[in-house]
Amino acid sequence: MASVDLVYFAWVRERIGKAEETLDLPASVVTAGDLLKYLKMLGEEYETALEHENVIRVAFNQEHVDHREPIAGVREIALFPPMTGG
Amino acid sequence: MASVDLVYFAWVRERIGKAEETLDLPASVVTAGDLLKYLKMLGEEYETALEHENVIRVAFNQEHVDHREPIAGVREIALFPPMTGG
Amino acid sequence: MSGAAVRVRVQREDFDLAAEIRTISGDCHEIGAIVTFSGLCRDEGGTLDALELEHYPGMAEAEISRICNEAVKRFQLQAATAIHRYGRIAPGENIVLVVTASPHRQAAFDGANFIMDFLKTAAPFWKKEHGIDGSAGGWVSAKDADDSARDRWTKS
Amino acid sequence: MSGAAVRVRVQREDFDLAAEIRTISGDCHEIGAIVTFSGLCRDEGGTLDALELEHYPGMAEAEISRICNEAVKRFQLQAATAIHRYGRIAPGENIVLVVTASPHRQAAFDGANFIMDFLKTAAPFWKKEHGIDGSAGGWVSAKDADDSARDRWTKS
Repeated sequence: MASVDLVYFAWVRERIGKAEETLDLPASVVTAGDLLKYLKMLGEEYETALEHENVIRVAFNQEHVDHREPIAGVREIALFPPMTGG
Repeated sequence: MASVDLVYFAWVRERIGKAEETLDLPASVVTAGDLLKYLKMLGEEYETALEHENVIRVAFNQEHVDHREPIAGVREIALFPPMTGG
Repeated sequence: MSGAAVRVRVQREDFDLAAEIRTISGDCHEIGAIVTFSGLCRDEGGTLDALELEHYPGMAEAEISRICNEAVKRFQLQAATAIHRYGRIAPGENIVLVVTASPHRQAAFDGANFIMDFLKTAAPFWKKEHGIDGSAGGWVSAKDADDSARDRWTKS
Repeated sequence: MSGAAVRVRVQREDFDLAAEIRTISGDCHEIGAIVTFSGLCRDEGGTLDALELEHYPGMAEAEISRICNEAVKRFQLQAATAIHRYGRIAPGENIVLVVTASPHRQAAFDGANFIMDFLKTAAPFWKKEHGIDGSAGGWVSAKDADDSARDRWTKS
């Protein structure tokens, strides 16, 4: 079990109902995409927040990554909607 | 004979040796291009200034015009090199 | 360009555009062109009370720095500054500032344009609208047009 | 855009970029983007003492106004300001300022870019270089690259 800090922003944060948490991930969670599927099993709030998986952006250690990116060794994972700054 | 104010800028002004003058143009001077050819007959300084006719820019009443533009009715004619502002 | 200065800040308070230009142009007399872009909060026909800007602290600065460094390299800029605000921002107020400097005008224009396109689509900021009727109008949706604007830099 | 403000000045003294932005953005809260372009005098590797800028009084203002009005129409700008200096200008000093405002960023960028391209090739200004060795280095030649930059706006 790997322990990882999760941080959420914007409507992902609002729907999950918290800004951050630390989770122990089972060995079956290998990629960012696996993580999304795993979180959706943790409760309705995750299911709602992550319903449209393909629009959810993922950052590992504060860098954008693809959903296929392996999590191994990552300390901080962020999940958030498409960005609307500028 | 039409009387017209001529104004010169940059190296056209320097080579002709004056910034402005008023000339009576003969009826044979119909277009801007005719004017350039006419001026070149007035002396060596004009000949030097207007040697490369195609690079000389012409403005009638403070608007850019083509060398084929007819002079009739124009009050002020400016001759100058390609612009280098900005 | 070696020695090009990249300055990035993420802050709640407003910025001083003139001061940022002075910082860039102060000592260097080889700068021929400075372009600035200011992004302002529109009042959306009088319906908007304020925008609330959320950001990802740490990553916001890191991502904007990556974008500015890429622009400096790609357009041979002498300097690039980017400042992005967060928190509550009222109509007419500044949201973002980008300043680029170059010996030549097109590079300065392109650099600022490039930075803005990537800042819109890659910097971790999110806007929420608050209406004058007291409603929290919800999160602003990302625009396909912004993705297209970004993607033109990778064509050919 | 009807009611769009075009402001043009040709002057010897320096300008205040921040003040020009304030003038434009002061009352209008529908502006989303403001782009500024400042053209500065480069010191050309330390060889230049100053530029001397000659202009055609009257036509300079008229031509810049024509260019700005065309940009306002073409890019639907909310405002366009252009200030061009003349006289002796030392390295590091400002030569020209363009400010454009629009609801959207690309129009503001394109408007300022367009104005600069035409200002370079159509506004009646001429630069003469004075070297630090006391020489009057002669008149700056017009660049083909500037004509090309202008011509891209007329391609289909």
